Amino acid sequence: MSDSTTIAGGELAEAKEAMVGEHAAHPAYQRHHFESVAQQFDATNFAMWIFLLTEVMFFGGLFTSYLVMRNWYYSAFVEGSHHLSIFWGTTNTAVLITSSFTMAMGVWCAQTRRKAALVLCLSLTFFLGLVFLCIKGIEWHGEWVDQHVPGLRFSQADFINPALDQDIYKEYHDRPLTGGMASKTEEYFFLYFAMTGMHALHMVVGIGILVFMLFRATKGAYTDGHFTFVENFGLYWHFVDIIWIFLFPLLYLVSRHA
Amino acid sequence: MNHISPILWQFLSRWLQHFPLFPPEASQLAAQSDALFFFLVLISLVGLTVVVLLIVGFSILYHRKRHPKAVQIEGSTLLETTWTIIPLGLFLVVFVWGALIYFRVYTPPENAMNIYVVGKQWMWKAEHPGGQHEIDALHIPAGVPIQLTLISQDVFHSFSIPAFRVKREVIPGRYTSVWFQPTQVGTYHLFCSQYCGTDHSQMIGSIYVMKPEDYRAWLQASTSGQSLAQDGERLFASLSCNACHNTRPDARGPNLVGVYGSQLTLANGETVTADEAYLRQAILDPAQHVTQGYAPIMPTYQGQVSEDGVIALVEYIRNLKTDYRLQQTLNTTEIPPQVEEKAGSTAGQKPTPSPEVKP
Amino acid sequence: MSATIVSLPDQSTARIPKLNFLSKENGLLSWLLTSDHKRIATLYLISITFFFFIGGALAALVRMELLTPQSDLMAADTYNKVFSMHGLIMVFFFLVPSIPATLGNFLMPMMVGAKDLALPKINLLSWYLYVLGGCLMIYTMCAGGVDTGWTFTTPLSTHYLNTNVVPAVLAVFVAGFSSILTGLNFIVTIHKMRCPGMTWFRLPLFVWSNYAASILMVLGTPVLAITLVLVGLERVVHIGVFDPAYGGDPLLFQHLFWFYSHPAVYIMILPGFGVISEVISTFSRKRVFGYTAVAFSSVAIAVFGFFVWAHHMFVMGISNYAALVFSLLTMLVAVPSAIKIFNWSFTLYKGSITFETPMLYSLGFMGLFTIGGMTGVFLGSTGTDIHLTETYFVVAHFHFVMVGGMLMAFLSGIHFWWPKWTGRMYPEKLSQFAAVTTYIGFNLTFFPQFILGMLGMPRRYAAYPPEFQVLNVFSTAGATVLGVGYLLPILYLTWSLKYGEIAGSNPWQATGLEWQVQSPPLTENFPEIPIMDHEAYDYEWLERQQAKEVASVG
Amino acid sequence: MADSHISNVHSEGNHVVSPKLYLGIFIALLCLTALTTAASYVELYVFNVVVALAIAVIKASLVVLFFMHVKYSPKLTKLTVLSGLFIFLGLMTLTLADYISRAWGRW
Repeated sequence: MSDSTTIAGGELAEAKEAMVGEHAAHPAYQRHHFESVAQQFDATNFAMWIFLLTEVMFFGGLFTSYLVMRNWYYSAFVEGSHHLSIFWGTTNTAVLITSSFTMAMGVWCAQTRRKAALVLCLSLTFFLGLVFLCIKGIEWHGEWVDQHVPGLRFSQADFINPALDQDIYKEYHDRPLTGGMASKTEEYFFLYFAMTGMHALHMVVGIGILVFMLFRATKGAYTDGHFTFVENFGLYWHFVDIIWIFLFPLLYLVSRHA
Repeated sequence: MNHISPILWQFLSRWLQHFPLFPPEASQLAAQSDALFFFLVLISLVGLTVVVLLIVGFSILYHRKRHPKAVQIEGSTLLETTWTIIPLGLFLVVFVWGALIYFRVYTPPENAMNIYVVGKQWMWKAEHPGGQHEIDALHIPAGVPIQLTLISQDVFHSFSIPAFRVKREVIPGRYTSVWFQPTQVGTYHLFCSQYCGTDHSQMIGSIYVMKPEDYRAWLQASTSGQSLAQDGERLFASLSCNACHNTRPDARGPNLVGVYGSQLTLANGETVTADEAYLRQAILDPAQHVTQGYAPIMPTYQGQVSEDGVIALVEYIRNLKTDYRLQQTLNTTEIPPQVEEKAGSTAGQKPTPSPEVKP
Repeated sequence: MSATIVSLPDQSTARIPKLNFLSKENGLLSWLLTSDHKRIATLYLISITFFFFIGGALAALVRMELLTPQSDLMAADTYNKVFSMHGLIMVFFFLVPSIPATLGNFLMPMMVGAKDLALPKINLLSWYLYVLGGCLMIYTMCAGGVDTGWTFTTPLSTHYLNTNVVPAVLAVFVAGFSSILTGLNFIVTIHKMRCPGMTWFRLPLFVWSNYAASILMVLGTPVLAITLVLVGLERVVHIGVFDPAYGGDPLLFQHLFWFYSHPAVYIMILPGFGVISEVISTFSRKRVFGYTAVAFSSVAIAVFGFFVWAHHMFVMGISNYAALVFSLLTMLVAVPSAIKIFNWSFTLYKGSITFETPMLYSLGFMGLFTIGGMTGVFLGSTGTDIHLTETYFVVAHFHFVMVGGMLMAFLSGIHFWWPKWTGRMYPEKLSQFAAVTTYIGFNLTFFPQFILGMLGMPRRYAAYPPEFQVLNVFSTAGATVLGVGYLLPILYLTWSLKYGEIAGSNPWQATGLEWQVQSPPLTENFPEIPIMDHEAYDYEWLERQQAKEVASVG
Repeated sequence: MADSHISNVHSEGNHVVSPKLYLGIFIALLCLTALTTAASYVELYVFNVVVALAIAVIKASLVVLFFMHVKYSPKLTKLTVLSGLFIFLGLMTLTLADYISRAWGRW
């Protein structure tokens, strides 16, 4: 592979060293029950992947519900989604992709032992994560103002009489929904909030861990050859990105012309 | 001892008097279902016997005292294939046999007599086409195929008649159906078998299978004065459905005469059969069920008509075979002429609450 | 030839090794902060036993209420709470974690030749989550209980009940994560922590079956988690996807719930299969007949097990075509279980069989599981399912599988590895008596329920028509015997902690790696990482090994 | 048999992907985001959904393969990803199969 090099860093060398004999000096970060650093890396990396599998299934339940409900209440889902802002959605997607990129770069910095760059990358990722959440907050606030928060503050007025919201009406010319169907838009917004909320919760957890990592990285952790934690956190962060990559078209885009 | 002895006494006397080991077979399907059941019992017994014989036999033959040194055996592809193929074959037979019965139970014949059942916490309400209502009881004639159209007003219930070997979940928001043909006159248990809250175990009743002539007599004795379809007609008029659904050429709604059972093309291009489930949906959620060529102007009746009311409307539409004006007396098959007369004479009055029939 | 294989060291000179995982550190904190898999397994064993006896007490209440046709011992709503709590506690706090979290935790690293599980801290976290979930469950119970049944059927659970649904849902949610973490840890350990020479086909079958169960835990449980989150949300904000009154579909809940809860029964039973394989092999001194078939049948169950869930919904108004597909797949998943039963039976062939307590439990398991499995086919076949589902036939079926199968296997395993765990033997005669008592009590309790089910008695009934009383009285009488059968082990096992005979490292002369180290083992399991140079269940290797030792000592 | 043990050390999990490639993928992802948003403004009838999901799948694959290093990971990781996908699709298709086939008959 031309675009990637096999590991050059010291990790392998140290791992081999650890293999030499039972009593060879282990690196400080090697946990006692592992035979070698490589085994430790492999095991924790694999564990992270298995954890991501559970996350796939966790969101899988939500996606299945969304699919079933969308088929049942097609027009409610279409007009409900017209009230989301494609501008903010696209911006947020770009923000999250950028944060994924900075995270990937962070892993590279850790692998190649660049402390300052690692701190920069992690800070950028942290910052972009916050930006994502802020934008999400702006959108949620908009929904609160428009009375589109299911269960807490919801009104079907916009769907029974779409002309009420002139901006959206001009763009989509939504037909009024009859009472039965208009009430189902609440179903759409319930799933919207459940899905984006679960996603945001994962972001919040991720940002929390990022703070912890930043704190440790400034003290020189992860750039001593032991980058497993950064690598595994990277997997988590990219996974959260992937969920959004699917949420974005499903919630914002696919209904534009329907 | 005081409180133990009554229990003991109760126990002994019950044992002596009444100790069933097998439920009565009181419907056509029961025998078919039981045939499969006994086939399964048979293969289970054979399987169990084989396993027990192997275990006991080997335990005796190869007990450490008799056989101190084990002989190591890897396995045997032949044997293992045998006990993969044989169970698989048997299970596939069971699958096909079971599927045949399943389809039979849930495919009502065309000529079945339809009775509506509403389940609610914690009672069953049956509505006969002739307008007879009963609570926690169901009177039916023997030898006639009977279809039940079931719906729940609140939570999941399950309509279970062990003697007929049939059971169907009663779901809120959707009609389900099941059918059977009782063969033996008698009284049988009706259970709610899906856990539905506090008084789940009180949601039981009786199925009275009667001779057809007894059934006719019962129908007469317990009539409420109007048939279910007439209830529906009343409701149809009071909700002003006929303002749009009429036979005039400029009617805003489709003509409902003969609509039941026909193929409809909807505004979105779909083709559907207008069965009970469709009619119910079309009343409660008209926006999704607009017939092609009509404007989606019908308001929803969700929350305005009870499930009982919807059933009456559906039954009315089901029986609309001629023009509305001619629909003075309804030709519901099971109502003897004098009942219809009586019903006709009360038409036009406010619907009186129908006396519920308690067995 | 003697009728036992037990070989204990000379009791006058034998001592429990001074240095072992139990004695290494003292004090409560050394237990609460431990990352030793054996100590965590011990913590799990204690907490699971605690919940088993709560669940058991609730079961006793259920049986007592059913002694008479009227609901006279308790009112209907109390009865509903009692059986709901019984189900919730037994399923989520006993059956699911039972074998994996106790025996699995204790044995897995030793069986693959590792010092610990791959993620020891996660393992401890898993126990804390279990305890947290357990506390929530206890809170639910103290706050007045919950009466949804363990299945949380919507819209009943989301709309119509005023009991503590949200705490119960939370408890199961948290316990679910505990189970996910255990499964995750096992998968990683089995893949990445095997000692040199330990190839996949040298693994003990206990490892294989736990591996299969772990896959189910990891992939199934999250779906339950999100489903319960949605149920909780629906209760709180009164809008959601499951209640038809709000526009949802209750069948969607059934789909998502059973997507976990059907594989969950395999999560419960598969580790039991593993125990049976070990025990049958050891007490017939013979390798398991058709090792590969038994190993792969576990994996086959795990894979097919995911795609049969809708057989719980045959009468619920799913499409008839879907019912067909799911019924067919159910028939397929029944086959691997049949393979296992026959392979175990043939393991006895030309063996050299003895009947110590673990073996008695295992043979009991085989008989009961055959009945439990076959009655599963009654329910998997769409035609008979219509009549039998939602009746006591179902109750009897899953108790045959779960109690007759899983619990028998659990007790078998506990007796089998007790000497390894504690270094002391349990009293043999008494425990054989307990095993036989359990067997008799079990059959008396649950066999009449098959007949009750065929007669049509629905499950979850506080009161029932009087003609069912005789069979119910039989069942309750059997439950009393069964109760004795379960109380005995807890008494004599506790007794044996102090007074049991010293077991030595390999009282059964079994071949597993765990038997080649001292009992109780060291914290690090092995003085040095072993090298696996023989197949699993190689009794000839063991004999050579022992001969070598005798020669070197001599 | 020490082979399996040694192979752990030669684990392929530690590939260093060059920043250039990361940058390339990043730009590709941004372009695809722009593309999917643009495509949603064009009337494509049923293909709006198809295009949107296809682009999402491509983006996700890029992230999984490169950002998450699956392209350079051992078979086990690839298998893990695929098995997750398989079970997820199983949940989805079999559930939907029920919903769709309900319309086939009167049940």
